Formats: sequence, C-alpha cells, structure tokens
Amino acid sequence: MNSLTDAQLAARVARDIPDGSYVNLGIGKPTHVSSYVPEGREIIYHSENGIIGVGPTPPEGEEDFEMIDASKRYITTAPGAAFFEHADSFAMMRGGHIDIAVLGAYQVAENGDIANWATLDEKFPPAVGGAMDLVVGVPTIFVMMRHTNRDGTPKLLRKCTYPLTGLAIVSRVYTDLAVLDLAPEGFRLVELTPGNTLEEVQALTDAKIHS
Amino acid sequence: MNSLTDAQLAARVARDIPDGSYVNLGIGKPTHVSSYVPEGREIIYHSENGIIGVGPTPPEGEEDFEMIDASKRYITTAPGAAFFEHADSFAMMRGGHIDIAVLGAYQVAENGDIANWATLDEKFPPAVGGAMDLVVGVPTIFVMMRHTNRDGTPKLLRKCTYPLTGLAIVSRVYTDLAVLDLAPEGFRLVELTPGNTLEEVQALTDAKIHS
Amino acid sequence: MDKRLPDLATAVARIEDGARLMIGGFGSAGIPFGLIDALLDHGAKGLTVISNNAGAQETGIAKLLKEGRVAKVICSYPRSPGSIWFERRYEAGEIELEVVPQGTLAERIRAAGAGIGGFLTPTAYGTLLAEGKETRVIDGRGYVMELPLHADVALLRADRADKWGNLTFHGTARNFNPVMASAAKYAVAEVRELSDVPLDPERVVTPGIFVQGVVEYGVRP
Amino acid sequence: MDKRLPDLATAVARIEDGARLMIGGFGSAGIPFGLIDALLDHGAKGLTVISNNAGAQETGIAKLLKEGRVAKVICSYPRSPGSIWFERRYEAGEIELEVVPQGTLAERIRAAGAGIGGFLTPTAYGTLLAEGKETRVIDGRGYVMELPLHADVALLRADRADKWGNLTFHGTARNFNPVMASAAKYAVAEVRELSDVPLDPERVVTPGIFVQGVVEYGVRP
Repeated sequence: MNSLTDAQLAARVARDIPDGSYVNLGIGKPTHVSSYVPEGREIIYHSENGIIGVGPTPPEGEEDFEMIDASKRYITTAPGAAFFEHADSFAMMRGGHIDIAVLGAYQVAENGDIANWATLDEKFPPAVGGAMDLVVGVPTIFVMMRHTNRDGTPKLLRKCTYPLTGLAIVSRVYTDLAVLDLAPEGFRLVELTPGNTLEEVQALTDAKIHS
Repeated sequence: MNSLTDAQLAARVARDIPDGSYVNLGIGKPTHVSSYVPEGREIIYHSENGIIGVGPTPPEGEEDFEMIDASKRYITTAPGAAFFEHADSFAMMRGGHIDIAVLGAYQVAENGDIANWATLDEKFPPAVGGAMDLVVGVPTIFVMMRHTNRDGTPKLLRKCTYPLTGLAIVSRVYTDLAVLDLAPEGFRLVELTPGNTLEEVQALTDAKIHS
Repeated sequence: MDKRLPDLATAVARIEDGARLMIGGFGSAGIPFGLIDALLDHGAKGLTVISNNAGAQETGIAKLLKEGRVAKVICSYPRSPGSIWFERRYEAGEIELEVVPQGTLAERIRAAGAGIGGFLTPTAYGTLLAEGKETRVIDGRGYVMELPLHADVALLRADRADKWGNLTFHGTARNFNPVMASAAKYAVAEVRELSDVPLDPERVVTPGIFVQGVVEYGVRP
Repeated sequence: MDKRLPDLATAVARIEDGARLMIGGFGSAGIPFGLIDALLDHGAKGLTVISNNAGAQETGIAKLLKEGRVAKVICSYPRSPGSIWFERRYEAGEIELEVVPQGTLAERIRAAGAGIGGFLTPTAYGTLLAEGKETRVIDGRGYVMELPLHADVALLRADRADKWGNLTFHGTARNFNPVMASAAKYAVAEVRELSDVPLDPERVVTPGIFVQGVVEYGVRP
C-alpha cells in the first residue's frame, strides 16, 4: 500500500481550499495545511482563541506569549488580521461565517458522523474544546487522518463507536490512502493515493466505499 | 399647590444619585438631570446608542452628527468614556450593570408597574425604543414626571390603564408635588414640595399615599 | 482578497424585490445615506426594512417609504420627530409594522449572526409586546422566548475600511452596524475612507469576515 | 471614580471559601498569573473555577489544583499537555468536573453578563454533552437549551487600564477576559500598565462599567 506522509496529506488538503476562503484548522495534523497553500491563493485562517488572519510562526527569539493559536503555538498576524474575544470568535464559528474547517478525527461514519473528542477510555478526563462548535457551524468540514488505527483497525465505519462530536456533518475525508466524499449513499471515492487499488483500501475500511 | 419647575425637579432627582453611579437618563425631562449633579460627585452617564461617559453638549459649531445620545441630541465625551455597539449596549442594560435609570412615565401604579411607551390612542403607531429593556435590567428605576395630566387627572394610580412597560419595577417617583417611594404597601411619602400638604397631594392621586 | 467596490450602484445591485434589508444607524449616526440613495436609484421594491428607526423628514429610510419601496418595517422606534412618511404609510395601511424592544431587536440580530436558535429575555415579559409568545419563569423571573432575525442584505455605514473588509467606526456610529454585518448574507458598508494599508488588528471593530463589500463615500453627513 | 488598587493582595482579599471564580486566559495568553499567586497566598479554598483550561505544569490554575483549593472545575479543555495536577486530582476523585463545549462556555458566560435567561445552541445536539438537557428542533435543526453561568469574582489579565476600569488587551489575550468581566459580581484585572490618562474611547475593549478593580502587574509572562 502507498501511504502519504503527513506533509503530503497536508498539501493534498490545501489543494482543495479555494482562494479567498476563511478556514479554521483543528489542532494536530490540520495545522500543517497552512504551510502548503498553492501559489497565488490567499487563505485567511481563523483561530478560536480570538484572531482571524493567523500568520506564520515568528522567528526564534520573537515569540510572544500572548500571540498564540488554538494549538498554543506561537503565531504572527497576516495582513488584514483582527483580534476579538471568545464570545465573538464562537459567534463566527457557530454562525456559519467560516467556509471550511479541517479537523482530525478518531472515527468517521458513512452517514457523516464524526467522533474526535473522547474515546471509551475512562482513565482520561473528557476534553472537548471547540470541536463541537466548529462542526455545527462551518458548512464544509474536511477530515484529515490516517486511514486506520495503528493496530490496523478501521476508522471509516458504518457507525461510530466513540462518543460523537457532530451528526452527519463531514463533507470529505482525506486519509493517507484515499480521498472520500460523504455522499447520500455513504463514502464515495474521489481518488486513490497513486498505486493503491479500491480493493486494497476497501479491505481497510469498515463501511462500503462507493465508486 | 406649590409645584416644582422642571429644572427644580431635575435638581431634586440629581441629589439622590450617589457619587460613582452609572446612570441612564430617559428621553425628555430626565435628560436635564445631568445638568444638576451636586459638587464633588462623578456620575457616569450611559446612552443606549453606544456610549458610556456622555459629556456635556458641544459648543455651537462643533456638533458632530455621529456624536449623539438616545434623545438624538449632540454630545461630547466625559473622561473615561467608551464606545460600543448596540448588542453590547443592551447587554449592559439588561445584565444589571447600570445602577440607576431615570425615566418619564404616563402612569405609575402602586405595585410599581410603569406605563410609558403607548397610550390607548390607536392613531399613533406604537414605538417602544429601549424603555422595556431598561426597566427589566436596571435595579433602581426613578420616575420623574408631573403629578397629574394636564387635565388634572391622576398619573399615580391603583392600576395602570395604558399598556405596561414593565411590571413592579419602579423604586421611587419624583413629581412636581412630592417624592414617593414604592413600598410593599404601595406609595409611601418621602417628602412634599414645601408648602404642600399630604391631603392636597392625596386628592390629586388615585392610589393611597402611605405616610 | 479585495472587497473594495467601485461605486455605490455596484454595492446595491444585487438587492432584489422583496428582499429583507438591515439598515444600520440610530438617529443621525451611522446611517448609510449613500447606499440608501443608490438603492432608490436601483429601484428594488416590496422591501422588508429592519432598522432601529423609520427615518425622519425626507432622508434615509424616509425616502424609501416616500417612494413606496417598503412593504414592512421591523424596528423599535418608528415614531421619531419628523417621521412623516412612516406615519402616512402606516395610517394608510400601506406598510406592515413589527415593533420590537430595542435590546431585543439587537439581540435577535446578534442571535442570527451567532447561530443561536432562540433566547430567553426578561424584556417585555407581561406586556403587550410579549402577547402570543412563548414565556417561562426561571427562579421567579419571567422570560420571553425570542427568535433570530436574519437578512438578505445589510447596508452599513463605517468610518474606515481596508480591502479585507475590516471596519472601524466613529463615535456613536457603531450602534446597529457591527451586529447587522453578522446577520446578513451580504453585508456592504459605505465608509468615509478606504485605507490602502491593513487596519490595525487591535483597532478593528467589525472583522472583515462579516463584510462582503466596502465602498468609499467620503461625506460624513 | 478611581478603581485602581494598591496591590494584588487587595484585589483578591474579598474572595471567600467556596466562591465561584472565573479566570481569564487561553493557553499562555491572558492568564492573570499575578492574581492567581495572590489568591494562593490569600488562602481561599473549596473554589469553583470557571476557565477554558485547567492549568499546565505548575503555573496558574494548576497551582490552585496542586494546593487543593479547587472543589470543582467548569471548563472546555482540562486535558492540556502537562496538566498533571488536574489529572491527579481528577483520578483521585478529589474534584468535580463539568465539561462544556468552548463556544457554549463563552456564550453561557455572555448570557449571564447580558441578562439572558437561556439560549438555544446547535452545539452538542445529539451528543453525550447534551444528555439530560432540554432540546428542541426548529426548521429541522436540533438545538440544546443552555443556561447562563454567573460568578462571584472574575480574575482577568489585560494590557492597559485607566482609573475608570476601561481595559485594552494585547494580541490573543482577549479570549475569555472581556466576557468574564461582564458575568461576575466583582471583576478585577491585573494589567501590564495603568494609564494616567483616560484610554481612547474608540480603543476600549472592555468598558469600565464591567470592571470593579484594576491593579498594575507589569510582567507580561
């Protein structure tokens, strides 16, 4: 099986974000998407903690503890940026003003359900952050994740087994093996990572992949 | 009967506003209260259209169409002022952050009900403005008005006959003839305009005045 | 990204007959007089206008009323001194009126912009303006359930803008403008001055994400 | 009017055992480290802490948890990297936890400050975090009814203040600070710099009416 690296996956997602989009990148892998914006496009990044127009990481020595993104990484401002407080930031998210959110996930189901905030492991205290607000408010939800868990068990399921973050809201899933749309009939193949066959990818997927 | 002038009435109300209060003055007579703040007190005036720290009227020739109060009069800023938008302005009002509102009224009832936004005259289109938000949000509501209508009929009633603005929320009524608190038993005399007797004022009042 | 528009006519070109319009302003402050004039020239009719006032004399919304372009007004205070055109149309039964307490009007607009499905406000509980509405009592206090108020287009007046649509305001001209920007599908602002450089991110009042178009209209009325 | 306080100890002196505390901040930005240290010295215990996070390493809220001062945490994201003190207290069953989606947390705090009795949000509809809550469907969309979240005291971090309590912030340090100021009976802010002159009314982010005390704590952490 041919598997994209995290960098290749981030670049693949970036290709699908149109010029002029307002985008929220979830914590973890999705934060890398902003490094791969294709030439000639201006994408404006929102971070839930109160900035729109997130710029690149500052040079070493110029970090500011009060200039961070939702992943708590140091940031700068891009031209046209604005700061605001939390109630306003989530009004933007919940109110449908952001075009696209790119999120990681534990599981995605063929009806578009997503589980990305809690596992069934009771040892860990639950922590939800802004994930549930994003998925109800942003019209286009891209999920970016490995196709399977480390033990090879599938993450693309007929039904999620972990607690849900949102119901029937995923638009498209990007994995290291394939890109899949959420269509009325379930997962629909958009493209395979070059060298993979549908049969190979289907074997690692719990839900049926329509083509 | 001895009757206070509007200026005297405004000065009387001003005496009861403690140093450091946040105050909203309703349109009409209440706007004059700010001209009579006793020496040594700092009162901060809120105007519903998005300013706290309303200052005096500008000198002629220095008026700014975009610097007005809720009565649409030209204003300036007092030291410590801030501008904000309408949703925030009414959050201040509704959320209990303003200490005192001074309002005019058509009628006040002995249970503290106030009617100050609509009469029974169907010719006039209804217009409520911010009156209903103020009366539910501000803990101390002072009403400032003539004791009777022009035809001599009472405005201090057992029960309001006009559509209500708010229910059981008036703290104190200042009229040209007397000052009355709203107590559990009804109107309670605080003071008479010098020269008036309780009997004279009671005769012009529909509800009973307790003393 | 460049949200600057060449002229007022372009800014209002997409407004269709029967559109729901929010118009910023309170008294003389923050009213988009230039956009309203352009809308008159544009000719859309059967409009629902959501605004705090219903215009005065022959300016702003009063002109739209005079020219018979308005089917319904949703506002808190239609009866300003000199609001003769509102009064005439209302008395003749030519326009529908929905009176909303001012804070409830602002909060309903905010709810639309913030994706809130409804809210409980103590304002108007027990009064004529709560009649027919769902109410409930929590901890002894009465509340009225109010629903969000959306619009197709918002016409705004700001002080400065940059090409990303970020806005600042002057004095008491913010009033309904920022909240209306958030509640309309298409929000367009006339501004005193278009800035060639980005506005200071610490000073932006309305972030450009809420604004779809900006046009310079230098006059401060 | 002069809301300036002489020192951090005075700012936290009124906090009683069992108080409901809001603490501003998100990650490293906008956290009132000085006020939290003063609160540790002050000694109040049995606190309910409302904040986005539950501290990391040995700083801020983590110190309060380490010292056993906290009975309950209401937050969106207790499990940050290095939040060892939260995890220990939680695993030992020594603290109660209420997890609230971040936007719902901000909106519940805003509702408290704005006099709203409750609101309908689509967030968390159909999930574990909506279990036991009132829900309704409007136009085919599911909503959860959420209630306001009040506090006795809010501890805030701002950039500049004047003696009227007006505040400005730096960068992403606004986060929960402005909205928490509005929802507490007593809101106090440590600020990088106290201004001798009034702040520019156009630049104020949190108007002083929401702030009861300000104290200079020059360090920007």
